Formats: sequence, structure tokens, C-alpha cells
Amino acid sequence: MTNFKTTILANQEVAPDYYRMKILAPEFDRRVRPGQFIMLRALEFGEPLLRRPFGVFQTGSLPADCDGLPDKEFLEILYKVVGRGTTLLRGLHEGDRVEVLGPLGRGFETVAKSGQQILVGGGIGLVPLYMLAGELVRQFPVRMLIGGRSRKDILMVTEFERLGLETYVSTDDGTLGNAGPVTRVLERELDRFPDAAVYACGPMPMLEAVNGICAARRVALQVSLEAFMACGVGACLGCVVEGAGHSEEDPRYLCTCKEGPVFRAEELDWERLARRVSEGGADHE
Amino acid sequence: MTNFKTTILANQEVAPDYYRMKILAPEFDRRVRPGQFIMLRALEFGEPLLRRPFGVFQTGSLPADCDGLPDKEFLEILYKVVGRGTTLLRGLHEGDRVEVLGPLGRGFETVAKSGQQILVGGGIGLVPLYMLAGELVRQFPVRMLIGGRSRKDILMVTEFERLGLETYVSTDDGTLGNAGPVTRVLERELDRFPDAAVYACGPMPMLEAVNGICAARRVALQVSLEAFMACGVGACLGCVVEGAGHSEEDPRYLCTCKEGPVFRAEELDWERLARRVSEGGADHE
Amino acid sequence: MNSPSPKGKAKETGPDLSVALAGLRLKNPVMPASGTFGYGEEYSSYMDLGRLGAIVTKGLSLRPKAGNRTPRIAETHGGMLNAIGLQNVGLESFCQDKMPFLRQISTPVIVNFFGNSLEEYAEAARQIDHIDGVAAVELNISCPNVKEGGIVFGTDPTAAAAVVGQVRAVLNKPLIVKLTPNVTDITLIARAVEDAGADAICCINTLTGMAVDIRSRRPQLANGTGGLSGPVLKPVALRMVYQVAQAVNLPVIGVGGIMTAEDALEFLIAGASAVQVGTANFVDPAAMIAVIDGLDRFCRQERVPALAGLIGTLCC
Amino acid sequence: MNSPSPKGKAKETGPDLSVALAGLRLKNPVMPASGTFGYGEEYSSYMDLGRLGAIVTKGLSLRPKAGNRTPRIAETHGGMLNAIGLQNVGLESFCQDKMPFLRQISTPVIVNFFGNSLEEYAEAARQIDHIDGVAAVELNISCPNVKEGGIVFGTDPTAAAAVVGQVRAVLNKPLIVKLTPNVTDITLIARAVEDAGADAICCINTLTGMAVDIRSRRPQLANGTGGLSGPVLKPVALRMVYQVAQAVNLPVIGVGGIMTAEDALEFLIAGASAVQVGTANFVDPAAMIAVIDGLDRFCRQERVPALAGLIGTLCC
Ligand SMILES: Cc1cc2nc3c(=O)[nH]c(=O)nc-3n(C[C@H](O)[C@H](O)[C@H](O)COP(=O)(O)OP(=O)(O)OC[C@H]3O[C@@H](n4cnc5c(N)ncnc54)[C@H](O)[C@@H]3O)c2cc1C
Ligand SMILES: Cc1cc2nc3c(=O)[nH]c(=O)nc-3n(C[C@H](O)[C@H](O)[C@H](O)COP(=O)(O)OP(=O)(O)OC[C@H]3O[C@@H](n4cnc5c(N)ncnc54)[C@H](O)[C@@H]3O)c2cc1C
Ligand SMILES: Cc1cc2nc3c(=O)[nH]c(=O)nc-3n(C[C@H](O)[C@H](O)[C@H](O)COP(=O)(O)O)c2cc1C
Ligand SMILES: Cc1cc2nc3c(=O)[nH]c(=O)nc-3n(C[C@H](O)[C@H](O)[C@H](O)COP(=O)(O)O)c2cc1C
Ligand code: FES
Ligand code: FES
Repeated sequence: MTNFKTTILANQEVAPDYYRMKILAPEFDRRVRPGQFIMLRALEFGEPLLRRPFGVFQTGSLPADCDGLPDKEFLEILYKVVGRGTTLLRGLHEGDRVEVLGPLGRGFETVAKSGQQILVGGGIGLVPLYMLAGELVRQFPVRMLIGGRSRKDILMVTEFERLGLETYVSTDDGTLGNAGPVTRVLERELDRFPDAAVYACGPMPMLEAVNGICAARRVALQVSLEAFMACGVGACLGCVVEGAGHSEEDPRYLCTCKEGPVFRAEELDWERLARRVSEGGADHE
Repeated sequence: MTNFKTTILANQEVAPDYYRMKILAPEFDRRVRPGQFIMLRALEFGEPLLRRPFGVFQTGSLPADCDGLPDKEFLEILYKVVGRGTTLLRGLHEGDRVEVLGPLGRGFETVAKSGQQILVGGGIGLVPLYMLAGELVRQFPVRMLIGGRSRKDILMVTEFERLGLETYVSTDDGTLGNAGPVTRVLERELDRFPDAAVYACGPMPMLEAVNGICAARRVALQVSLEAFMACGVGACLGCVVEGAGHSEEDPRYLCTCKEGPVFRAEELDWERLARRVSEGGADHE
Repeated sequence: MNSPSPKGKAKETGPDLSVALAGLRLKNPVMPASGTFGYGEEYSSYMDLGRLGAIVTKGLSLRPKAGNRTPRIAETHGGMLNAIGLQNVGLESFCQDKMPFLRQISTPVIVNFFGNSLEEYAEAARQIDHIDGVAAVELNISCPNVKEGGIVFGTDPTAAAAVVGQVRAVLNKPLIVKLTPNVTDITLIARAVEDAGADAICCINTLTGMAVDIRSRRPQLANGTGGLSGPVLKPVALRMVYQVAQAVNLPVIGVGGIMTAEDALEFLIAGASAVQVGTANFVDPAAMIAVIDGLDRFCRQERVPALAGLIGTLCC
Repeated sequence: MNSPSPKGKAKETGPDLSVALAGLRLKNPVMPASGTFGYGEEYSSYMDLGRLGAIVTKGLSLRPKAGNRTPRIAETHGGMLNAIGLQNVGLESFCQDKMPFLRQISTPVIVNFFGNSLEEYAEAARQIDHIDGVAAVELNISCPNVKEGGIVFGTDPTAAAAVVGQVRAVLNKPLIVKLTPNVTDITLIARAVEDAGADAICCINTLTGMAVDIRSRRPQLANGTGGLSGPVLKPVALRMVYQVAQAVNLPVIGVGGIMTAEDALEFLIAGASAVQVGTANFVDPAAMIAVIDGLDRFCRQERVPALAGLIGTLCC
């Protein structure tokens, strides 16, 4: 957990409203776990005030220039433009200054013994799954299920395929891959591999459906959640979700930023989660 | 008086902390009078909120590119970096978007019958005198007196000389031109040309001294004032100065933005002006 | 609303933006906030004033008022402080020099005014009531009662009711009362003002604030303190508009930090029947036109046939 | 201040940043605002906590508190709204799980606490008084008196005096009372609190505000309203600190919108003996260190030998 000022190496549109940003981040690679995130802000802008949370898509390094400097280690985020902060990010260029707090939070646990590993990503929710896939594929057979509303919401398929995964795409409107919800593919795959481990990230309704399916089949599930965040370090208590067994009398709040964003499904109170309004990436599919 | 969104053509440092900015402004030339100003803001920045007033240094046009488009008519400002707004301006580049309200206010009157025209500019205060000099020099002999604290505060001497003026430089510390206040040169010149007309812009203490000299000799004086401004159009009453004959019972406030920024010396209440704190370009010499 | 819009092109009728307010029918809910738009004329070259829902004048008093020493304004993060000191030309000069222009504009004129004693308020109201072409008055009660120890009328329910009562007694035109946010419980003031005969409530005036120049160790304003306005005010204004709209049966005009149509919509949904735009006029002289156009666009996009249908629809 | 600074290099002694506060001597006037810094530990990897003038904990209550539903935060122009609902681990767990860490930090620990009745306040104070390693307490009176109809203690001089009196009666440690800005006249509350036995006043808590989602037509916070903090608050906070410092003979802690050393200096000059940094911690976890370093730099540049000499030096 560090906070550092750094510069942007690249900020490219990959699809309408979706951008990839490479940020210079020496030694970040050593410290980050799949599923962790950063809090990012552009320097020299007063507004918006608060940083914005983004999952780490990947880390890597750009070859040195002829100037004899070492390779440029970077971290990369993949973001969708949805509001003030991301609109501002879209306008930034190579060389612009940003400040990064991270890596933050608890990432995915990859303690699975054996068997199929199934990753389910809805829309921009596939971000934290990319590093995870890269790690899992070294040991296990990995299937990547990518869902979205429409063709334009499906990103990075080639990148995932290049990792050597079985990749399945589905769209609600059938404009790419299977027509229908990604959960239908999940059920089909779980029929074939009933003791797979599942990892999911995406809009809340998708996560609920995934949880329903996995719970019914007693399949181990980890989910990555979203929440409005102010501090990112567990200090403000703005980002809490209700944990399993929560009640007014015996509150069991978990900070999405610190005890999450990745949770084992059984740690959460899914009934209350379903009642949350306007948070958790509903707008981000 | 119009309000228009436009783009920056150039933004160059001319001396440490002093910048020239050319702004695309078709047909502005026809409308602006020497001494008028604009209210400027950078688009896509929330902060600072209010526009900033700048005198129009000059207008002109850049030759058309090979693209067959017409010449690019521009207005130019010359500014000193002193705070939040000007720090932001300094960071802008060719192609960045700005919004211009103007030309605003009352400029210089050039109704002199004949004789010597003496212009006195202190520090950044020479800005509104450049267009004025250009206009006067076509009809009259013009002397330009430029003063500043030190060598680094003296700008645009060559530009003024190129207009064909007699130009005299003085600095308080003697690092350029005559050592001493610019008012000493003014007195010398008024000794030679007792019925000259004087035009001045600069920090308040300089203007007071100039007014003292001109009043004693009954020489016609016009001054350009500064004030904090919010609206620039006479609506907020934030920028007022006390006019001659002002009293609590019979208030005679003048809006610097609308009835000024150029005033005939006799229109103002110089005693009250002298008591103003922290306004009027004290920081801008 | 059966007649075709005057400048209307031959296409389908747009959404109905009109609202009712204290007996007036406004073509749209957008008007300037007092003191930020002069007497209208100042902005006439930047827009067609006739497009505004109404025009609200700078605050007027019986006699001309000098206002405060300068500096009168200072910028703060996301807002500004002003201590103009209610400088104005006085009612007489207003009638002579400003009203002839305002009468030509095809939108209701609302005169904002204030006094420093009950008598001053009442006498001003009496005079304004006779001004031809004034559609309604807006009573600014954020002023100290100089005669009675200087307590600000608008911070005390009894004092607020007293001044509203005095004015009501002599006024036939619709009476809008503008509240100060510098109070513990704005609903108490709102109810007192309602009982005393107001026809509408305007909410809110500026929050009192301060800024210090750390080099000179002086307040940045000659007056010491000043009124905070601009985007910073919006959350507080919105909360108070919501509270007041719940507490009284009068229409509420929302004001405080409105910069865009989205901001205006927040106020309408929270319970405002109309909105005023203040500081935004300084940032963009055409801000109100942009707000009106934005409201129209929103209604089309969201298929809202009549904007008035959104008023007070917040679900809590 | 004769002893050489512990980590001191062999150069001239720097300016003296220390301040006195309610019987404590702080190495500098900068501390976190309650609720924005957790229990200290959360930020320990970003700074040397020992450099802070003091540490103020999240607001604690007798028993653990669940807090509000989410969303609990929303961003506004230049600030944020929060409705955390005072979620906290409760005093018992605080003593067991948080104090051992805090005791190791070489700076005074100030415990912020609240209750929902006079009895709760008093019992909490009694317990905190016995906690080893707590240097002072900060009493948050911006809470409703649930037993007595829900009026917020801090908005009424009598209720404020009552709660301060109850706590004073059982507390030996220095007592700081934190005021809410949602009042008509903060000096009335400050004087009542002074008379009831406070040792210092902390000024201010958040302004109540609201934000609306125009698509769903719901408040952005599950709770409806929330507390406004951040840079937007500074002009109001500064004005109130100035007023309170004039009105009472107690030291005042200034809080509200402080982001930089310059902001902190405005508060000190206006009369604050110390400052708290809240929302800025979220924007930059090392904000307080930057403020401390900036104060040091300012003193060197302006040749101020002792920062305390600047307190309350505003010339009006
Ligand atoms: C742990 C975590 C990881 C994330 N990873 C990514 C990622 O890899 N790529 C990506 O594009 N986005 C990611 N998000 C979501 C991202 O943080 C928000 O899209 C972003 O903060 C929006 O900022 P804005 O200023 O553009 O939008 P705003 O103007 O603040 O809001 C616009 C809309 O976005 C929604 N929103 C705003 N902030 C959040 C938030 N913190 N969480 C959920 N919804 C929000 C609101 O519902 C609002 O309607 C992540 C969020 C979290 C909590
Ligand atoms: C009619 C007019 C014409 C002007 N022409 C020029 C010009 O041609 N070139 C130029 O460099 N400057 C000019 N100025 C001054 C210029 O407007 C200010 O320097 C600028 O607004 C400062 O903005 P800032 O955000 O950088 O400073 P801020 O952060 O707002 O303030 C920094 C310091 O600048 C001073 N200051 C701020 N605003 C003003 C103001 N409006 N008037 C006077 N002092 C101010 C304050 O004392 C403060 O200490 C003019 C001002 C007026 C009123
Ligand atoms: C420069 C200025 C002058 C003002 N003058 C008056 C006034 O004369 N009468 C009044 O009732 N309100 C006055 N106000 C308050 C505004 O009408 C409005 O209530 C306040 O600015 C909040 O709105 P805003 O955030 O949109 O500016 C003034 C505000 C400003 C900024
Ligand atoms: C997320 C959050 C939680 C807060 N919790 C508390 C609290 O528990 N007790 C308290 O007295 N003040 C609390 N406050 C108020 C702050 O201590 C401070 O008074 C306020 O935020 C203004 O300062 P700022 O503008 O620097 O943030 C909280 C503020 C925020 C933003
Ligand atoms: S974002 Fe502050 S606690 Fe999680
Ligand atoms: S700047 Fe508004 S009246 Fe001059």
C-alpha cells in the first residue's frame, strides 16, 4: 500500500467509451494480487475531489527507449466513461500526471485444489479477472465467460484467448456470441464440471444470479463487488456491505475497500445486497 | 459585447511568469477599442469558477494555412502568472478551448486636439497602452514611459519602439534604463511638454503619483484601473470604485467593468482610491 | 396551452415547461437570482430576455444605498463570497430609469426589495405595489432590523412573521418571501412566513462565510464576512428546499448553486416549483438559456410531457 | 524548547510549531478530523503517525453502532456528503482492539464520542475517563436527543449546556466540545458550552445537505440527507471559528475544508489554536504531513519564530 505520483504512458480508446490507461508504476507488479484495485486521481485538477477506484487490469513493462533508461514498468487499467471522473480521465494524455493509491483491498484467493476454474465477467467487470486468469491458467484448466448487453460491451476477448483460456461470449441481444444471459452459459458449464470453482465480477443482478446458481450447486464462488468509495483504506466506512448474519442489533459490516472488493460468496448477506440501490456497478454493464 | 467559445492559437512565455496568448477571435478587431478588456475562462475546468479579466494587448491575423481557410483573426493578451486562474492559463496549449466575453468596458478616449501624447505603463499595466499607442501614433507624437521594479518586469520595449514611439524605460533598482520611478521621467517630459495628454495604467501607487503630478499641472489624464470582477458587465456591483463627489449619503459608485476600466482622472475620488486594500494590481507590478 | 408556440416551427409540440407560481403562470421555471442579473439590461445583449420564466431585479430599497467598501468579492473553492452591501439605485430611480426597459420584455418582472426596519419594509412595499409592470415582489428578509438591535429578520420566526405581515397588509401583488439559510431550522421560519400571508417562498439566500488573506492577515472582503454562493451551496439549498416544500403548502422557488439543467431538475424533483440562477450568470452569461434548453431536452428524452409533473416527485 | 529536536540535523533550530490546547502541549496544531482517519491504523502505512499534533478517533459510542444503509457517500462540487450514521465498534472493542496500537504512537490520542441521551453521554464519558493513554476527549453534540423528542443537542444552548455539564461532572480529562454549524448563532452555543465547563471548542462539524439522482428521483444517499464536508465548507467554518474565538475565552480547534497549509493558516489567523483535517485525507493520505511541512515552510519564509504567535492575529 503506497501512494505515488506518476505519469501516464498511454491512454487509448479500445471501444466507444472504453479506454485502456497504462500508468508508470515501478515495482507495482511485485506487490499486486489479482482482484486488487487502485484509487486514482489526476493531478492539477481540483474537480472531482475524490479519487476513483479501478481494478488493476494487468501489469507489464515497456521496453526501454534508446536513452539507456531501464524498462518502464506499468500498471494498466481498463475503464468505462460513465461520469465526471472518468470523463476527465479520458481527456488525459501521455505524460500527464496522476496519483495512485494502491494496490488496495483483498484480491482473489487461488487456493483451489484442482479442477475447472470458471471466470464470469459482465461488461467492465472482466477487468479484475484478467490477472486472475493469467495466474490460474498456469495450473488449471480455465474457462472464461464474458457477458454483456450488446456487442459493443464485449471487450478484450482476444486478450483472454491469448492467455490460453476457453472463452465463451454471450450478449443479451445476441449481437455477439450466444444470445442470452451469461449465466445460462455458466449453468451449462457447471453441468459439465460440477466441482468447478467460480470467480465473478460484474453488475449486481448478474452477481446475484451467479450466486444463486452456485449456492444451489454448492460450488465455491468468489465475487468482486463495487461500491462508492471515499478513502479506499477502511477509514471512512462509506463503502460497506452487509456481511452474512448481519442485523441491526449485531451489525456485521464489511468494507468493500479493505475486507473486499473480493469476497467469498458465503461471507455476504445476499438478501440485503439485492436491496442496495444505485451502487455496485449497475450502470457499468 | 459577445460571448464566444474559441480556441487558443498560441500561448508563449515571454519572460519568467509573463505569457502572451493568441486567441482565435474573428471580427474582434472591428469591435474593440484600445483600453477595453475581456473576461476569459478555460473550458473543461470547473475551477476557478469565475472568469478573469485581461486587457486586450492587440489584435491581428495569422496567414491562412495551405488548407484554403481564411486568415485566422486573433486577439492577444499578455498576462502575468499571479494566482490560481493565471496558473491554469499558463498550462494551456494551442488548440485548447477557452471562452471569451468581450470586448468589455469603456476604452481610452483619443479626442486630444494636438500635441504630445504621453503613455505611462507600470509592469503588466502596459498591456492596454499598446493598442492605444498604435492608434495615437498615426496622428500625434507619442512618448512611451515604461516602468517596473526590476529588469525582469520590463516587457515589450522592442514592440513599442517598432510602433515608432519614443520609448523610455526606468526601473526602481536601475537594472534597466533610468534608475528611479517612472514618474520622475514623466515630470521631466511634462516640463518639456506642459500641455501633453497623459494615459496611464499600472499599480495603484504609481497611478496616484501620476495623478498627483498631472493634477498639479492641470494636464489631462486618463487611467485604466483594476478591480476584482465577477460578472464584467455591470450586474454584480463587485468592482466599483468611488467616483468624484462620493459620500455615504450620496453614493457615486462607478463600475470598473462598465463605466471603466478607463476613467478620466477627474471622475474619480482619489482619496478613497488610495485607501483601497489589496485590489487594483498592487501585486502586478 | 392550445395555441401554437409563437416562433414555433411546423413540428410536433414540445414539452410544456410552464409552471404556476403564486398566481403567475411562467413559461418556464427559470429566472435570475436577485443581485446577479442587475436590472436585466446588463445581460440583454447576451440573450433574448423574453425567453426567461421571469426576471428578478437587484434588491431595492426605499432610498439609494451605497453598499460596502471594496473588496466586495472573493473567490473560494467552487463558489464566491460577496459583500456588496445591497448597493442599489433606490425605488424612485428604479421606476424612472429601469422600469421602462423592463416593461418591454415579455416576461413577468419580480422586484426584490429589503428594508432595515418594519416601517421601511412596509413603505417600500406600498410604493412597489403601485409600479406598473411589476408582476410580483420578492421580500428579502436577510437584513438586520437596525431599529431593534440588529437581529436579522429572517433568523427569527416572530420577526420574520412581523415583517411579512406588515408587507402583506399593504401589498396586493403576489408576495414571495426569500429566506436566509443561516438558521437552525428553516421550516420554523417558513411556517411563520406562510401564516403571515406569503404566497411563495424563495429558498435560499447566501450562507455567511469568510476568507482570510494570510499575508496581510486581513479578511479578503473589506466587510469581514460575506455571502457564499455558487455550486458549493447546492447541497444545502437542496436540503432546505426539500424541507420547506414538506413543511408548507406554498410553492417554493429553489436557488443556490444551480449551474445546469440537471441541477435545476434536482430542485424541481425535491419540491421547487421554479428555480433561480445566480452565480452561474457570471460564469456564463447565457447560463439560464442553457438551463431552459436543457430542461426541454430532458423532458423530450425522458418523455415527460409537462415539466410541472416532476415537481416534488422525490421518493424517499 | 531547549532540547535539540530528536531527529535534528546539525542545522539551526526550525520554527516552533507547537501549540497549547486545553492543558495539552501539541508538537504542532495539525490533527485528523474525527471519522476521516479511522482509528489511526488505517493510515499508518502512509505516514509516521508520530508526526501529527494529535490523533482523533472515529466517533465512539457506548455500544457498537450499525450506521446507515448504503449509499452512504456522494460527491458534490468541491465536497462530499456522508451519512455513515456513526457506525463504530463501541467503546469496549475500541479499548481492546484499537487502543494498544494507538498507545504506541508518540502523540496525544483524543477520543471522539457521542450518545443519544444524557445518560449515554455521561456513561460513555465515565468509561473513557478510565482509558489509559487517552489524552483528551472530544464530545460530538451533533446528535439527536432520542429520549427528548429528537432535537439535536448542539442546536440548542440549553441542551448543549446540559450534555456538557453531565459529561464534565464525570470527566477528569480535558474536554473538547465539537459544535454543529447548522445553527442560527453559533456564539450562543459556544458560550453555553463554555459556561458548562468545556476546556476547548472544536468548530465545525458538517453542514446538512442533500443530493438527488434525477433519473431514479431518489436522494443519492440512502439516508436522504447527509453531512457536507470538504473545501466547500471552508468559508463557513472560518467565519464560525472567527465568531467563536471572539465570543469565548477557550481555545478553538478549526475544522472544515482544510486541504493545504495556507488553509490551516487562515484558521489560525482567524483565531484557531489548532486545526483538524478531514476530507483531505481521502484525497491525499499524506495531506496532514503536507500541511505540517507547509506550516514549517511558511514560518521560515515569513520569519515567524513561533507559529502560536499567529493565532488570532486577524486585523479587521
Ligand atoms: C473496487 C472497484 C473497482 C472498480 N474497477 C473498475 C474498473 O476496472 N473499470 C471501470 O471502468 N470501473 C471500475 N469501477 C467503477 C468506477 O470506480 C466508477 O465507474 C467510477 O468511479 C465512476 O466515476 P465517475 O466520476 O466517472 O462517475 P460519477 O460521476 O461519480 O458517477 C456516474 C455514475 O457511476 C456510478 N458510480 C460512480 N462511482 C461509483 C463507484 N465507486 N462504484 C460504482 N459505481 C459508481 C454512479 O451510479 C453514477 O450514476 C470500480 C469500482 C470499484 C469500487
Ligand atoms: C480590467 C482589467 C484588466 C486586466 N488586464 C490584465 C492584463 O492585461 N494582464 C494581466 O496579467 N493581468 C491583468 N489584469 C489582472 C488580472 O485579471 C489578474 O491578475 C487575474 O485575475 C488574477 O487571477 P488569478 O486567478 O491568477 O489570481 P488569484 O488567485 O485570483 O489572485 C492572486 C492575486 O492576484 C490579485 N488579483 C486577483 N484578481 C484580480 C483582479 N481582478 N484585479 C486585480 N488583482 C487581482 C489578488 O490580489 C491576489 O492576491 C486585469 C484586471 C482588470 C480588472
Ligand atoms: C453578487 C451577488 C449579489 C446578490 N444580491 C442579492 C440581493 O440584492 N438580494 C437578494 O435577495 N439576494 C442577493 N443575492 C443572493 C442571490 O440572489 C442568491 O440567493 C444566491 O447567490 C444563491 O444563488 P447562486 O448560488 O445561484 O448564486 C446576491 C448574490 C450575489 C452573488
Ligand atoms: C466520512 C466522515 C465521517 C465523519 N464522522 C464523524 C464522527 O464520527 N464524529 C464527528 O464528530 N465528526 C465526524 N465527521 C465530521 C468531520 O470530523 C469534520 O468535522 C468534517 O468532515 C469537516 O471537515 P473537513 O471539511 O476537513 O472534512 C465525519 C466526516 C466525514 C466526511
Ligand atoms: S472507501 Fe472508505 S472505508 Fe472503504
Ligand atoms: S464585475 Fe460585476 S459589476 Fe463589474
